[in-house]
Amino acid sequence: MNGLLQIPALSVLLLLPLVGALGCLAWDRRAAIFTILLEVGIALTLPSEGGAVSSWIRYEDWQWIERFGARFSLGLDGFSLLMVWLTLVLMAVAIGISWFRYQQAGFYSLLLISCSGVLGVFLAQDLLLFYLCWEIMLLPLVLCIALWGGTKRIQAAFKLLLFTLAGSLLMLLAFLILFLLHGRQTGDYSFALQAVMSTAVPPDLAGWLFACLGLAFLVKVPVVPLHGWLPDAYEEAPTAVTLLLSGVLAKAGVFGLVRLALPLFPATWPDYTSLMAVLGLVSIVYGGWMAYVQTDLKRLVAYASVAHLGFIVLGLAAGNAMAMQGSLLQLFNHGITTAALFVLVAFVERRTGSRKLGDLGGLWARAPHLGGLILFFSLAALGLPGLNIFTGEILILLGAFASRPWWAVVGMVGVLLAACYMLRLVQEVVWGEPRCSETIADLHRGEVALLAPMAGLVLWFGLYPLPFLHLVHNPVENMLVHLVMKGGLP
Amino acid sequence: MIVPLGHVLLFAGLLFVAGLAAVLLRRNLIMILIGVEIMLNAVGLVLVGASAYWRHPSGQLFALLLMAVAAAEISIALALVVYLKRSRGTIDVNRFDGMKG
Amino acid sequence: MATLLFYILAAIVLMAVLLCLTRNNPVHAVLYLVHALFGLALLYFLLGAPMLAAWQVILYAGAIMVLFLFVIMLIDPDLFEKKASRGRFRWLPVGFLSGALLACGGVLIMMDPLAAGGIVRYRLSPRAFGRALFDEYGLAVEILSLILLFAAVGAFHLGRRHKGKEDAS
Amino acid sequence: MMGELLFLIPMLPLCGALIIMFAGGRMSRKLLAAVASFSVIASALTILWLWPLAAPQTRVSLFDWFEAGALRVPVEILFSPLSAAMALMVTGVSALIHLYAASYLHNDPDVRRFFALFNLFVFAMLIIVLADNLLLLFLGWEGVGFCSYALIGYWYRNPGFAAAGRKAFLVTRAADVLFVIALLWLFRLTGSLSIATINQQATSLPAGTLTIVALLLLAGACGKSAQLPFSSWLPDAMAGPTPVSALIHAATMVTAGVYLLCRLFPLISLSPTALAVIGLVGTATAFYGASCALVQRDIKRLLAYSTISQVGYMFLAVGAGTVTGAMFHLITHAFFKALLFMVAGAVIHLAAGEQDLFRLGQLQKRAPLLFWLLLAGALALAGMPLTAGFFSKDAILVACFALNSPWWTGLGVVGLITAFLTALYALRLVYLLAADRDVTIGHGPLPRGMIWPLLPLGLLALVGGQLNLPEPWGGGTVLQRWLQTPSGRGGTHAIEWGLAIVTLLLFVAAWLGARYRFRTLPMPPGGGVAAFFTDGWKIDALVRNAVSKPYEATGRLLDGFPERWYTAVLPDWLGRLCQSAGRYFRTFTSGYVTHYLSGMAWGTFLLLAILLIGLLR
Repeated sequence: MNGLLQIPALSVLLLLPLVGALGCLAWDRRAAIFTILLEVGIALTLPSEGGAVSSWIRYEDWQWIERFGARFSLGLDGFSLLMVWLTLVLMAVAIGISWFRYQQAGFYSLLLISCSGVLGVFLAQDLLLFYLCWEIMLLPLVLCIALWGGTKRIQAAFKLLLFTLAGSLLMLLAFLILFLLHGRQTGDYSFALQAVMSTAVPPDLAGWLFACLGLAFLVKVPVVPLHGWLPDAYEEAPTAVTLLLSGVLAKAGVFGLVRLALPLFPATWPDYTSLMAVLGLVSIVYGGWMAYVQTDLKRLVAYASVAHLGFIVLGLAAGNAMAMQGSLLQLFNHGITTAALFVLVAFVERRTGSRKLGDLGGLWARAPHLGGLILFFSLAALGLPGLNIFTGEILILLGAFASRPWWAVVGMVGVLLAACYMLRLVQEVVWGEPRCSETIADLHRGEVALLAPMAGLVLWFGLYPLPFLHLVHNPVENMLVHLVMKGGLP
Repeated sequence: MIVPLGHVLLFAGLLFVAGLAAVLLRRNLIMILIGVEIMLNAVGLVLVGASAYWRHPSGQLFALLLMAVAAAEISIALALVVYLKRSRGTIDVNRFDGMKG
Repeated sequence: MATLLFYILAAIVLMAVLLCLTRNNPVHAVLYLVHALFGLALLYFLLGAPMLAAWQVILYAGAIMVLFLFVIMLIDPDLFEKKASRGRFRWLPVGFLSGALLACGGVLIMMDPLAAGGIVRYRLSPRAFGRALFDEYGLAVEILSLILLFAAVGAFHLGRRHKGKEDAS
Repeated sequence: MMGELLFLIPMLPLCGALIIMFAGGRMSRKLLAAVASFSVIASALTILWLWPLAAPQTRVSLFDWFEAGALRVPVEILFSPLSAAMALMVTGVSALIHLYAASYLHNDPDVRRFFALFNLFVFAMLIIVLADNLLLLFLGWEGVGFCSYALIGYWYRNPGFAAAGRKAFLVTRAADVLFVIALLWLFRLTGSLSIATINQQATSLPAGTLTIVALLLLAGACGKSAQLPFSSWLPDAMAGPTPVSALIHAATMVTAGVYLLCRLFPLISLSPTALAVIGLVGTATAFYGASCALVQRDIKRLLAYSTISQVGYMFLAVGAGTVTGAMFHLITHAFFKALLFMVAGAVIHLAAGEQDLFRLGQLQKRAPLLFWLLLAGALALAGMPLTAGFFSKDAILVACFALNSPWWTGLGVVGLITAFLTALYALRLVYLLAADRDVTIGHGPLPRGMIWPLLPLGLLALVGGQLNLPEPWGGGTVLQRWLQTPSGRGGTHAIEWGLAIVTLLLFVAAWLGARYRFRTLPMPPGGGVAAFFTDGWKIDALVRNAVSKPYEATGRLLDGFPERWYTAVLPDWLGRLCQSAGRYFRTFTSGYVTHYLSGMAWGTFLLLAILLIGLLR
């Protein structure tokens, strides 16, 4: 153990953004950059290998609200590490892309608060802490939309707030019932995840509680019937918020499913797999279909994001190691690719003043680097092998086919639809006779610097995803073992 | 034994209900306040009866506190009556519907 | 003897209360109320609370009732309620409610085994009263005194004539 | 370890692509072309250098691409006789076309993009050829698809060209969906994606499943190889620069489907039904392509339909069980079709972009060397005896007739008819280009770089038959002995000679017919029937009306409707409900203190009553 490991890195990771948020307000928005760099530094120094016994890489446990049996406990394993990296990368991008657009320190302060919430969600090992972070994650972004969004920002913010709040209140209800149930059974009133996991929940109740949690998480993802908030919120939000919503908050939804809903109610899981798979497939097909007919770039990417998230849900439903690893990896991949597409849309809008497909065209002739990157990330999004989305998709499809062939067959239709809408985007934006003015500039250095690491990640995850598959291997194995033991899987 | 506790309670209940009926029926603000006073006194009686029953001073002490609170309440209430009379020209409660939704 | 006294006093109090509440003239009502309060004071004495009985006379029958009279005098016009405007059976629901409440409460009281227990003679001397009050509820007394202060200030404030406001309303 | 060096084969073109992509900004046009060509030539030379490793075969794995659950996908290449031969053909033809392209695009402003994509294409194609794992193969498969997409739309300012690229990508992608399903299924059945393992375990698979999987694979192959019903993208793909058409849409990528079926032949051959369907698809497509080629006015579209038709022959070969025949035709076709495309490119170049056959002519006079090269390619395509095309096509037909079953004989007969049509349209092309009319072909000097790469191809088109000269002709069947792949049932000498004579007669008949019909200035084809054939049997219109338009129209109709319903209409309705309920409940607050108080009293009464009822129980 060297000295560095003895500092409570996770707690620091979690609380530093809050300090940064204060710093933004008290000093200058540059504090946001320092904070995020520091965070990235900390995250990169976290070791990626756990001990032999458990899959925890780190575990930190502090006293918190003793009365309620709530502790400030944070745990990090391969999966959460991946998510932490994703969060910090996207947070850095979000700050970067907003830098010249929004001058107010409050904006960055809110982003940082949200960052803290997201990290908390990915690390919390205590239900109350999880719930707290879950709300902290969302509210600043709602505020950002309401304050800095487009013309219909208030409605969009409200829609988002109401949808997700309805979900999260159900989640709180489920947590409280679990808490009481566990307390009655053992006499130990505790919110600790490990403790609560051992509660014997009557099957009927477990079904309801699972439904509550599932609803809360799937609204956040969202899968198709629950996605009503998404198009407006994505369209109206500032790009930084859009990419956080799609790149990080959606992941938090899936993360919650994997980390809470499944382990807490393993025996209920088999009753819901078909429903989950159907929801995933509906998302894939419906999202792909709707993406094809959108005329607003941001909405197009938003629906594409829905379609891709459908794959992730499908992978979870497939319930075998391959598909699950694919799903978890895909969380990262989707985060990077979708965020990059949103960033590119913002760049296009910044230059041409429009996001309407009809107004654009021939970008390649004016800004080849921008056009090339749009092409590149579109190819990633449509699942070209060798780029990151393919990695996840093929694992999910292989796994899904292994358990239920029809799921994978319908999923494959989604792959075709992806090609349809992504190529439509490229066709209408990049190719054709240029419609924008002669004077628009190609990407400048800062913008390239923002996108180049993302492109690098796209290639890395597409060509050599092995280290990351190993990272999620243990968590998936542990969860599957847990599920099998508790009757969640044959 | 003087009386069973139940009789004290019943009597207090009678007083209370009588006060309540006045509060509900009368329209003159002053009469309503009188009704409230009676209800308060009914409660005081219960406290005193209980104190005697358990042979414990607390009941009486609470009755005293009650009296003090009642005094405070009634002084404010009467001030309000005066104020209302002055500003609205009436103390008929049926004329006060400022809280109508 | 004491038992009989209790019932007699109770009857007097009840009668006074009913008469008080049915008067149209508030002055009459207050006078009947004074009677009822005196009766209550005697009941207190009977139930072993001489100190409280004294307070009842001084505070209620004395101070508060005088306050009432002052106020009534202060606002003399239309002291008399007009005849019931909303039909003759306006009292019906309230009557039903009162009866029902009484019935429920009465049954509940009678069903309670406690209620069958009798009150035996008991006396809390003023000294004991004071001791108990200040030993155990000293803080409460302080708080109450504050409340009374606030009430006094409030009443003063409400009673003041606001020149502008009054004209406006 | 020599084996590791095998990775140089695909890596060299990749390096070329990366260099051009990232460092090409400051390179001169010549340097770009040099880097691109050199990387491909180096790759070809590497193949020759490492040739000994191919016999019997070498398998090298670089690193694991995926590892999850039961899945392990190593980046592994297999250097076998089959893949080596294919790789050599690909790199050889690519090298020539690269050199040609350097001259062809000598004044195009965007040549850097062209060469980067061209090199990337060669890389992806070599991955297809060398991969020993279906997933890795799929990487190349989609890679060539992307390069094809980007190169068809190379002149992106024309939205029609870009749309043609998109169409190519989407149509092949639709087929790829079926291919991937086959891949998923194979993994479920065998637990592996390695081609070798799959071929080994194929015998233990149930027959019905096997047939379905084989048909799914066929669908994938059809997409890439532009066979029916996925053929319609190839003619449109001619929007790309001619070197692209020559390399991607004639010589290499479109034959990837055939190559895939050859690699998986041990699996496919277990299902007679699948073989029969492959043969049927191949024959039908061959006939379809030839019938359409016959009436085309655009020189490149003619060659595109011809390619469709010729690849159909290769499918027929696979169906008839002769992998060698398929590979033989694949290679010879690569020679003569690449040649024809490059000649066409040169003609277009001379004619300043004119592609209409009825506005071209006098090639013989204006560019005699080009004309002779055209003739060599056309004769090989037409299957004139002793040219490369004659032997390779004959081998396929022989295999058909040798099977001795009505089905295959029938397909063989259709194949013969198609051969006649092929000869007809090939000679039509020659006659039309040589026609004596007012023309736009200029005398302009053709860059030397556009001529000399054609010479070796012209030679190969004529004498490439030596590669696998059948025994009756005294040949050594070199290719067969090298590949060691199934070659179908050997034909008797009677069949061989009989077929040769029939072919000869057909060729002569076609020649006479073409001479009669096209020698004097013919009129362009017109009328409804001709239009039907010119538009490729109207398959495009059918797909557009049956699939694309309804998809888009219903999508637009549906757009946002469900969301609106439950994020706007439903909440609105709920809100109105709440409002009216509120309006009703509002009347409860009369503002009269007594009402509130009586409410309280009633509440008290209720509480007491509940308490009472509870006690009375």
